[in-house]
Amino acid sequence: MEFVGLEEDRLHFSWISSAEAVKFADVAKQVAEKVKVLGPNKKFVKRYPTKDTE
Amino acid sequence: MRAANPYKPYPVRIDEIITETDDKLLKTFKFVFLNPEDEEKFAYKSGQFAELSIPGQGEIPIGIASSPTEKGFVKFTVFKAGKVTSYLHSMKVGDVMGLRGPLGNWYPWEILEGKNIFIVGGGFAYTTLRSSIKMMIDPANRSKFGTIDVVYGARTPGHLLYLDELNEWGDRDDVNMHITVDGTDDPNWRFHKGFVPQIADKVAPPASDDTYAIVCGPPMMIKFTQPVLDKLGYKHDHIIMSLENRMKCGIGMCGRCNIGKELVCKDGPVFTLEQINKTPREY
Amino acid sequence: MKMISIKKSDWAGAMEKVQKSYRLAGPVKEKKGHTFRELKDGETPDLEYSETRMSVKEVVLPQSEVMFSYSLDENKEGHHILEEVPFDETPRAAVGIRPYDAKAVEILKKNFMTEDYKDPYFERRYENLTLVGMAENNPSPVNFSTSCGTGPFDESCLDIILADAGDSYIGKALTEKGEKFAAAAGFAEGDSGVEAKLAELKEQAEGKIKSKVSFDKIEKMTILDLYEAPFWEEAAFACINCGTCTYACPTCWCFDIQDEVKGKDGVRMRNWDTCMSEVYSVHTTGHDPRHEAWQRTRNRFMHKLKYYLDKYEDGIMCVGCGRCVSQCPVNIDIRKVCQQMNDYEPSK
Amino acid sequence: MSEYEPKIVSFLCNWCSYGAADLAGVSRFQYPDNFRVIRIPCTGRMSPKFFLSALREGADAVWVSG
Amino acid sequence: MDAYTDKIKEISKKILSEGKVDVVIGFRKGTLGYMSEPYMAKSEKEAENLVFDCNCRMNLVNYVTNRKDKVGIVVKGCDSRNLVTHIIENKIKREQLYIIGVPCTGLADKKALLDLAEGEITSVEDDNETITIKGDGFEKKVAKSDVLQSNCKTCIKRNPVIFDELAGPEVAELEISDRFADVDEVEKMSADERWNFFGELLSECTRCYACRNACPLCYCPTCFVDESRPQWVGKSDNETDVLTYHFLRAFHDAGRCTDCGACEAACPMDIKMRYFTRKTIKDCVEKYGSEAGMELDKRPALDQYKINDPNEFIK
Repeated sequence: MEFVGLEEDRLHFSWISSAEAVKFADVAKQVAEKVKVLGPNKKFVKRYPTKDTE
Repeated sequence: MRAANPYKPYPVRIDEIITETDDKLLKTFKFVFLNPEDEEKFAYKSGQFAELSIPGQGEIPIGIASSPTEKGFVKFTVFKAGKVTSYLHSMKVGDVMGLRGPLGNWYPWEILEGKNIFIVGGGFAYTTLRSSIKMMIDPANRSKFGTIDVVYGARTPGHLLYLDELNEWGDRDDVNMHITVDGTDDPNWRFHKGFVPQIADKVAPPASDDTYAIVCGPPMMIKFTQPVLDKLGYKHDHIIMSLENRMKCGIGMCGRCNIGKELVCKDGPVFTLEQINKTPREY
Repeated sequence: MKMISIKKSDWAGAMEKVQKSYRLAGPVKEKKGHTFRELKDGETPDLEYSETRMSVKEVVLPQSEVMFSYSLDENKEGHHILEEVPFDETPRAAVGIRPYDAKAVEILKKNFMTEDYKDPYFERRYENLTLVGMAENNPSPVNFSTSCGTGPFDESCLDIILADAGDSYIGKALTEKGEKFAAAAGFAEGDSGVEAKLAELKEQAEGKIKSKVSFDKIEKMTILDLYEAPFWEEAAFACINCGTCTYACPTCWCFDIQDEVKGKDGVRMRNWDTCMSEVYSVHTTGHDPRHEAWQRTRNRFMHKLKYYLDKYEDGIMCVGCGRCVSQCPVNIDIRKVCQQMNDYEPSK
Repeated sequence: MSEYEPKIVSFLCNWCSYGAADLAGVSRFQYPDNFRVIRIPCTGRMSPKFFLSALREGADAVWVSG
Repeated sequence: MDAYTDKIKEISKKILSEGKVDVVIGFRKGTLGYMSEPYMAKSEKEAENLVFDCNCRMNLVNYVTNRKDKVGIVVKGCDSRNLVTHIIENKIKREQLYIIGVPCTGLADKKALLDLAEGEITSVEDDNETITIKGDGFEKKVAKSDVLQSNCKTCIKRNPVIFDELAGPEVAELEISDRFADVDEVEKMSADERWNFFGELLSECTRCYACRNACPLCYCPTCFVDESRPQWVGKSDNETDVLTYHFLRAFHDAGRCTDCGACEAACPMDIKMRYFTRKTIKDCVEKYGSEAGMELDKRPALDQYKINDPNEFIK
């Protein structure tokens, strides 16, 4: 995804066990912070047509 | 002034939903037009179909099950199968959607008037046949036709459509109803048991220039009914069939429903066997 | 009929002038050759091209077009009721199309404007459109338009025909629409020599076309004879069932209707479809009358070369532009298939 | 204009992160409220189709957690 | 190349007459000088039509998927690797196949040939070193290396990896110094530059799906673009939908693609969609040390888990 030009921080992966509530809250904070820095996503958001396309 | 947009559906409201079969896969929807004047524009004949149009889902061509003699509503019986029909099955009374039509040709009533009619139907392809019977037995029309014989079959009693009406018609003496099921363990079953072609063989009215057969059902049923009718001496131009193919536009433009040069949506769905014999078997 | 002559150096100016009252579509040079598309303001149709990959079809039948819009929000007035989308009524002109592509528009018209129904989307585009043709002096080797009832200088379906005569374009305004466009563009009046020069160029160009098809015998065979002919599986073996030929074809008109929804707002659109696709004719039950790949290919050729011929009794549904021949990834050649069909002798 | 609050679609494994999220909630841990959680039966069910769909419909980011 | 053609004919006739196979899938001469058409020979007589040259751009493995009969098939190095993948993925059985391997010196780029031509091309001859383009009133000779398809320039396996018989002596493999130069180039760009680069790259895509249908890996019974419940991708020419299609196709082919180039050769708009698949190849090579379809007993890279697989992207 990065390769096609989506910012790296728009996609996150993590491993959290069901016992790791603290880690979950931590990672959630980090993810939210990073995405906030990026600003709203404009790439890959589909623009739906509204009138005859041209 | 441009003619009305043939892609634009009339807005309708679902007025009643009846679950027809035990497996709940078939429901009959009764629609009422939001604008009463649209009902007049939607003047149809038995055998035609319409596109049920659900905004956000798409459209699906379905045979009209109500009869032109029934006023104030139109009815469709829909099998739950694909994207649109599944969504339709989840809709409720009062919901608004669209209805586009009437589309296609109809059973050739111009020719059929004054003739004996033999109707052979199976499974849930029975809807336009229901429309036809209802239309023919209307007091205003019954005298226009000769004998009316009907063979209608389904897999089990639970798969028969319009049970109440079937019983009602069975009690009339101006229609010969022959209802059959492929099999049942119901000891009280009072009608035939056996496949449609076998029953048709037993009860068919004799072939003549004045007798027409209307056949509508699953491909297998049609395949085995045809030799029976052949044996009985029905001519191919006296056997009328209704086909279905994948459709989108319903008005002969989008291309896909062709069988040879005929477009099932516009040149059909009703064809005589004679016509069908001249086209590739692409249905 | 008015003769036209315009210096090549004046072309861009004339187009700029005409854009004040027309929306233009035309050939544009891009990285990988010429394409045919709607022009932006100030863009000039480039007539110095040999072929465009896509055809004028895009102008009368866009690849995707919104038909209706609607709201699924039950709190809004008129929810779940489809409304037509507004259409820009500005006159349009397709400038620099090949004469045989104009014939394709007439073929499309047969499908979209029938006695029973008029497709309003096609109709309004068609009526709004002026077809300004650019004759082809050097037809490509795969061009066989002359045997399809048209040709590189065919005037029959155009409003204006232009031709390259060295340092100027010469031509004729053929219809009222054409004269209007010529006036709006300020084309200079051509002298009496134009007619003769056009005839001369026409003869030269048509002489260069070596490739041809014949369908005289196809006409006489029955649909079933051809349908059941033994060569289809072999002829279609290579076909990978992509949609290249159908999209490039200026006469292929099949389309699909789809709903798209975002949140509570939706549109119903129509998109080009292709008979090569597996989902084109498959029933909901899963039954597909044209299940095998080669059956779909057969349907395409039968439609173009036989069904259409029988239905409208006006030649084949092909204008001989050769796009499908040169773009097919596996080299299935309509000329060869047509020949095979025409040569076929049903054994009876 | 108010401060930008991203919409983050999170695909959480039923057995791991979804449990963790549940536990975090029960334990009253604070974490940002930008997440729209979709529970999947296993991260193995995750498909590229899912996160592309999320982005197409306007999500600002996607978080997959097993 | 004539030698290959003769040998292929000879082998095909032999295996057809001995009943080793029911059909032979190869190429025949096309109607255009620069094209060859995939062809199925069912008899010795039909085998006479078989040819092999630098215009055989399609990957014939595409035509054997799910076949039930015994098939002879002509494969180049890259195609043979797809055949391996097919066998691993149970799309065809090794026992059904009689593989006629072609040690390949590369294919000629269709666009390059057309650019060189001065009119109609009537024939393209290839002696493995030089290509001779003949046409209406012209004849041109060019070094084969100058008109190679781009995937052939970075080919890592010109000789088939599996075969029953070869159509000629093995050729030397290429030495490539900078195999992923094109991908590296893109990786150097910023996110926005990349985004624009790919937007531009796909701007002319008409979604004809020639790339998908030319690809032997794309054998899903129903492609995700055709699914309606749920509908993953819109069907219009919307740019997001076009991008989605190309990205997901690349994901599906990741770890399986052998860079045979059929997709690009098939594209009527000359779109270089191999950027996507080549990125997946590069990642599989660099991260998992795996090339698709090199050995019959090795599953594709993304089809297996190793304890030492890199996972630094997971927190």
